[in-house]
Amino acid sequence: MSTADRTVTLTYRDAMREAMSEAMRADERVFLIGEDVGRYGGAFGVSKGMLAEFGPERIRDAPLSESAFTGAGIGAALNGMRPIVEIMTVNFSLLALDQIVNNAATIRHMSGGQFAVPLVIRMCTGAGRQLAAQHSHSFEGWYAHIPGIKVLAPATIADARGMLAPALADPNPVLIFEHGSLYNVSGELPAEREPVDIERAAVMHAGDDVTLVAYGGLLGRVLEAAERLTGRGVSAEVIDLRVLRPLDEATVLRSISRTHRAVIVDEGWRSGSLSAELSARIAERAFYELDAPVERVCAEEVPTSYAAHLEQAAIPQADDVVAAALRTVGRDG
Amino acid sequence: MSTADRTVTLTYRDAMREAMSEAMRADERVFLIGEDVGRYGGAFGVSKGMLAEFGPERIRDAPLSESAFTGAGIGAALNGMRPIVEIMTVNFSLLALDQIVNNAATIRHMSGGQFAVPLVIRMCTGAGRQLAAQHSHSFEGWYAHIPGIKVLAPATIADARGMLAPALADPNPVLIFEHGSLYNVSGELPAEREPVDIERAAVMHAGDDVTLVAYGGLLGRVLEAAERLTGRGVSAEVIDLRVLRPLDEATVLRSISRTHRAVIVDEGWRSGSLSAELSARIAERAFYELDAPVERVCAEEVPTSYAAHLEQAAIPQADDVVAAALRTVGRDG
Amino acid sequence: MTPVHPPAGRPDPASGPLPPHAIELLRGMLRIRRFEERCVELYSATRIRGFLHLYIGEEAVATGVMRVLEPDDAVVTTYREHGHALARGVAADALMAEMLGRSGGCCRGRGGSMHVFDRASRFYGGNAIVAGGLPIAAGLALADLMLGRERVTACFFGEGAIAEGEFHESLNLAALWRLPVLFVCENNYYAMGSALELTESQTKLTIKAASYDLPAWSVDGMDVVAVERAARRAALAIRGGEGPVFLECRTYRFRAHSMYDPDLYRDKEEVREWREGHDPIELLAARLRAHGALGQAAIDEIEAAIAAEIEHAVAFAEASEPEPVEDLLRDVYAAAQDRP
Amino acid sequence: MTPVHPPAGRPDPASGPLPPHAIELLRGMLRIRRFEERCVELYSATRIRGFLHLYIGEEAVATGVMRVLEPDDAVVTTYREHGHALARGVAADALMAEMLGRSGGCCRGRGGSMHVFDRASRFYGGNAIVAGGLPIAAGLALADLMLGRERVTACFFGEGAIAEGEFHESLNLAALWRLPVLFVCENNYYAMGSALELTESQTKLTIKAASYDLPAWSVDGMDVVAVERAARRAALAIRGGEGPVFLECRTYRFRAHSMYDPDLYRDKEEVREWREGHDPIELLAARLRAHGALGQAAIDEIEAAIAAEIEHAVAFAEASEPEPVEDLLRDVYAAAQDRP
Ligand SMILES: Cc1ncc(C[n+]2csc(CCOP(=O)(O)OP(=O)(O)O)c2C)c(N)n1
Ligand SMILES: Cc1ncc(C[n+]2csc(CCOP(=O)(O)OP(=O)(O)O)c2C)c(N)n1
Ligand SMILES: [Mg+2]
Ligand SMILES: [Mg+2]
Repeated sequence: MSTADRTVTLTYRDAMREAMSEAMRADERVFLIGEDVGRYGGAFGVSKGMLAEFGPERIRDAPLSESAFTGAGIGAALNGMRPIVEIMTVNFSLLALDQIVNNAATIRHMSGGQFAVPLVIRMCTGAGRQLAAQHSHSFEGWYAHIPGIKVLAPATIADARGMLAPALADPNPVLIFEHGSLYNVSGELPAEREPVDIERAAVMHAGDDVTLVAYGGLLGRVLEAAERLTGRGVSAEVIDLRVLRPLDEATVLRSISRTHRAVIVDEGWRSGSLSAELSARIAERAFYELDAPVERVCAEEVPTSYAAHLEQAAIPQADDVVAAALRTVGRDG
Repeated sequence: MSTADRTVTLTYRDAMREAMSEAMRADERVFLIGEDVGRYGGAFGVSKGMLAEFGPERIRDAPLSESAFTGAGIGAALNGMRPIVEIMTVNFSLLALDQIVNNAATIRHMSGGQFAVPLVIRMCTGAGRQLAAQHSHSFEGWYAHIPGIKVLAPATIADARGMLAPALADPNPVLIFEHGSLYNVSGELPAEREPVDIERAAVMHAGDDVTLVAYGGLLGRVLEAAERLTGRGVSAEVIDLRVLRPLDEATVLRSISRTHRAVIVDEGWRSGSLSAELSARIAERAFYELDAPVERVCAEEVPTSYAAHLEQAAIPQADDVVAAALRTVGRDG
Repeated sequence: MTPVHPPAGRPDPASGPLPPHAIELLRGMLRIRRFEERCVELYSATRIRGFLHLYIGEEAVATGVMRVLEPDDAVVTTYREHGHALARGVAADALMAEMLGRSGGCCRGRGGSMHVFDRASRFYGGNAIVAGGLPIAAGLALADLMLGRERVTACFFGEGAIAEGEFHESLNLAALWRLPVLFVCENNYYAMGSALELTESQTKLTIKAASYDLPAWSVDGMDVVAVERAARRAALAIRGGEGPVFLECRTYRFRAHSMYDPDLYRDKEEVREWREGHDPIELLAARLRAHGALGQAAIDEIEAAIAAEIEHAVAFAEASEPEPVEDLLRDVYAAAQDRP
Repeated sequence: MTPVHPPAGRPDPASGPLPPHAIELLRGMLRIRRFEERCVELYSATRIRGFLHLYIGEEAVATGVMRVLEPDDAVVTTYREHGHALARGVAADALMAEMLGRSGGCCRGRGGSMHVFDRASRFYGGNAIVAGGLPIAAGLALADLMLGRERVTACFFGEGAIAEGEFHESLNLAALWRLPVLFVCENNYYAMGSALELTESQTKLTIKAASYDLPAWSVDGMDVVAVERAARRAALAIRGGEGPVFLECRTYRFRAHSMYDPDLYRDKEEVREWREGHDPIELLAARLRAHGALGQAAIDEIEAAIAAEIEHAVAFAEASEPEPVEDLLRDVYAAAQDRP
């Protein structure tokens, strides 16, 4: 068996860790900074063991100062380093938002192109683990609104392993959103690392009747919905957006030009979530292609409850996706 | 002439000040807190003279600590007061976002309905005055994404005068966005104060061929566009959204059910702006009513330049609205 | 490598006088300890989920401070707040039902372990954003000041919060406007896995706090009597219009940060030393015994009463219905008639 | 009502020795003054728009500090940065063209008065969010530290920034990691209309700064020689690996906060006293004269050279084309080949 055929089994968490370690081995300028990335090993264990290999200078535990250490990442990026900033979760990133929006995203432009900010910011996002209102946000759609930054949402182990390298190679600030429900997911990958792009959405399941669009933590549920739809005679195409900014609308539109129907699935609160932008773009670019209104399956507009049944009732389920898809093809659940 | 017929001429700035002063006279619990609201008279002169009438306890100059004084407003609201927090501009509100999103918006729900946060937060928003990238944001669409808060955008002098009282009477956190270009606009109002609602959008100009939707700082340009469209034989209906959360989609849909065409105008960057949500809703609720794709006229996706010609090229102009409306009726500019 | 944190103070069982209510302090601390030990069981049994942060080891702080508060005073705290809630008077039943996410919970299951609110005891959360409660506390106190009420707002937070900008902004605001806030810093030397020395350039917290020109004291947070004494002095000053006081309570958490934490960043010896030599409950019990004020019968009675209360709470919680899913969207907005 | 701020120090024309380059310091300050006076005219003529924040009165700070920086050092500053830019070596032509929003501007007209950047002189803005530059400065210095370079990052900000959380977080980070940052606080006693006493509970800024366990010094910011001396000492310590230094420069802005500001919150007498008795340019000129080192001819020569440079800058700016509108979207993202 050649190397190219060998596979490894690893978790999303491991994949991310491998990607970081690899990057740090390959480039002295790369370092990781964030709360508890070192001695603790990362709030979600992503950087476990990296302190031992790379030392406290490059696996840099930061105080509880989201704004300062994110800004420090921007400054270090301006000055020759390739920082990976880990903000423990998107919830705390609000405290660093000014640095991201007003500095990371603008310095290139404000300086008339003199400076670049080659920075990666990773954060955990999403609900589903009974962490209640302040710890369950999905604000990646907000970030996708900001010119000057790029936004990635690895939904697969392959992307967890593969997206970091191109993100670090990009001369712009790139945000990577890791859904908290994915870290323990494991799967097989080629042992040989394959390059992935950070430009295009991916068709994860081919189909003809309806296009289901998802990203990040909900991709799994949507693939499950597609299977169930197959059982009901509906052939669903599933697209993993992968890149939330700039959006790869071409891939989505290409699919819809065949299926003529679309369901967009988003864990953000419905009003003003990324699903709205996608829906609007579809309406603008594929209006005459559509045979049914675009459906959106999003979170209910309520702060996330601790109680499991309320939390699950608030976020999209495979059932909801199936029902929406059936509506687009003119059938009731 | 009866009182009811008398009118007064005043600026948007004066109208806002009158509303605040009136509220403070009527209710001891109301106070204003923010940077430079007192001795300076407000960065945009809105509270000029109020310190003399109400004293430094109630016109409370705060240090440059957006997070703390916004949070203090939340705490004071929880404890019997009716604070008006002035965040100088939406740009600086990013520093207070955690307090708004994770406390003001959630405490009602997280506490199982035990507490309420009767708070008003006012801020200046928008571009157009050559203030460059960090001082020209339009993030009201972001705020409109958050369950638990209400979001208002007074575009007229009547609303500048009338919206504050119902906002203060509301037991929820209400955000009021004042577009910086409006403060100097003046107009005539009945001397007798009339109550305004904070629930509904308003039809500002009747028409049959296309519905133009706008809010805040761009309403004027859109009304101008409607006039010009009239000149070109297109009858445009103009809707002032007024309330950005919860959205009054009924008023918009009612209009579209007659016009069958819509143009949404938004000063936010196109991707992920409020215009996307409106477009998505129209597609969902009025899909079979539409005779043309919904058009969006938004800001270009670029940090705002200082140079006037670049800034104006980036934000929606009456010309752009006219062109979009003509496209919806199948005519070229 | 790992920094080692000396235990607070040097306990001496025979030292100093004990207040007449010392046994109540013991009862209060034990009640928190046993409640949380039960929570651990319920977590292992997957009855409680999400994040669970235990206060075990730190009971003296909440117990000592709450003792000096009046019913009208307010409390703001963090995600590690079961101890504060119990000490403040939130019913064990309602608290346990909240931990289980039931309709009988003090927040109807919306908040869970990290977001305990209770109107009756003026308990304003349960804030899970580090330092997020401090501005709220300043605001509660500002309202009291403006309304001429002689109330105190007690605001609890960990030493980790000191690195956040909100700490800084809030202390300045409180000191500048002489707001009646008692800032209680529970210095347990770690913020998750981050030792104080590795996150603060100045580890003497009273020096940092005093730079805002307010009284800043440090107390052995394992000595409930000392905590109560310091808190009483602080509350007195605050009620007298002196403005805010910062009180550092040096303490230690005996358990991991949360149930997810493998606790690999602390020296085992350090943990052992604190647990064995500085348990606030053991320390007080020993002093009571040394004063001849505590026998086995008394201990047994206390333990039995607590056990009964906790079992009642668990039974109450288990029997409580989940909230109906149809009510998912309630309490997002207050209705006009709910106007407070 | 209005607090009155005593001028910094007690100027004595004959006092202390003057460095041999004192005349260069004078020239540097005058150049800033004249440049900005011209900006005021251009603003009145509506050639410059947006916010314009003048440094007039504070010239000694930038002039003194920049003098001690090496070409490899970095500068981070605020929206009130024309003085810093000129003193650091940003060309007057490019700066003036930026003020007019032209393609010949150092930022091609994208930044304007508040966002001056210049790669050649490692000038990293021009940040218009109060305290927003401090974390960036910490990061620039962190990179230097990690890359083993002996560089200093000078970070300028007003005393108003001290109330922001980012000040606190950044000072802690810098002190904790011994980052080579020179924090220069330009204390002009007002943040827009807010006097220092009304916004800080502790108005002795060195006490606040020292609480992060770093050296914190205060200097008369109207005495350019003193500023330079203090900055040199600080830079030396920083290059030696001592970590950050905080330098308060007590100064005053002679003009309103911005062109929009009617300046009604300051005592007229206070303003007059500072302007007439403590103008950094007048003070240095007087000392030079007292030392017999400055005659009218020298002054005339300096003024003429400056006037010529500024008129050249204005002509350059006016002749510079606006950026083509087709280029509106350039430089939102760097392209792969721009990778720094
Ligand atoms: C703003 C923010 N950043 C990070 C976290 C994640 N987090 C939760 S608790 C904690 C440690 C806090 O330590 P400390 O303040 O000392 O309190 P302790 O847990 O020791 O009681 C961290 C980092 C958070 N909740 N909020
Ligand atoms: C975060 C933030 N809040 C408010 C403002 C508006 N603002 C601009 S300058 C200024 C005063 C700053 O004062 P100081 O830091 O003392 O600097 P100075 O202007 O006196 O040089 C304010 C409030 C801002 N730009 N950023
Ligand atoms: Mg701690
Ligand atoms: Mg100042």
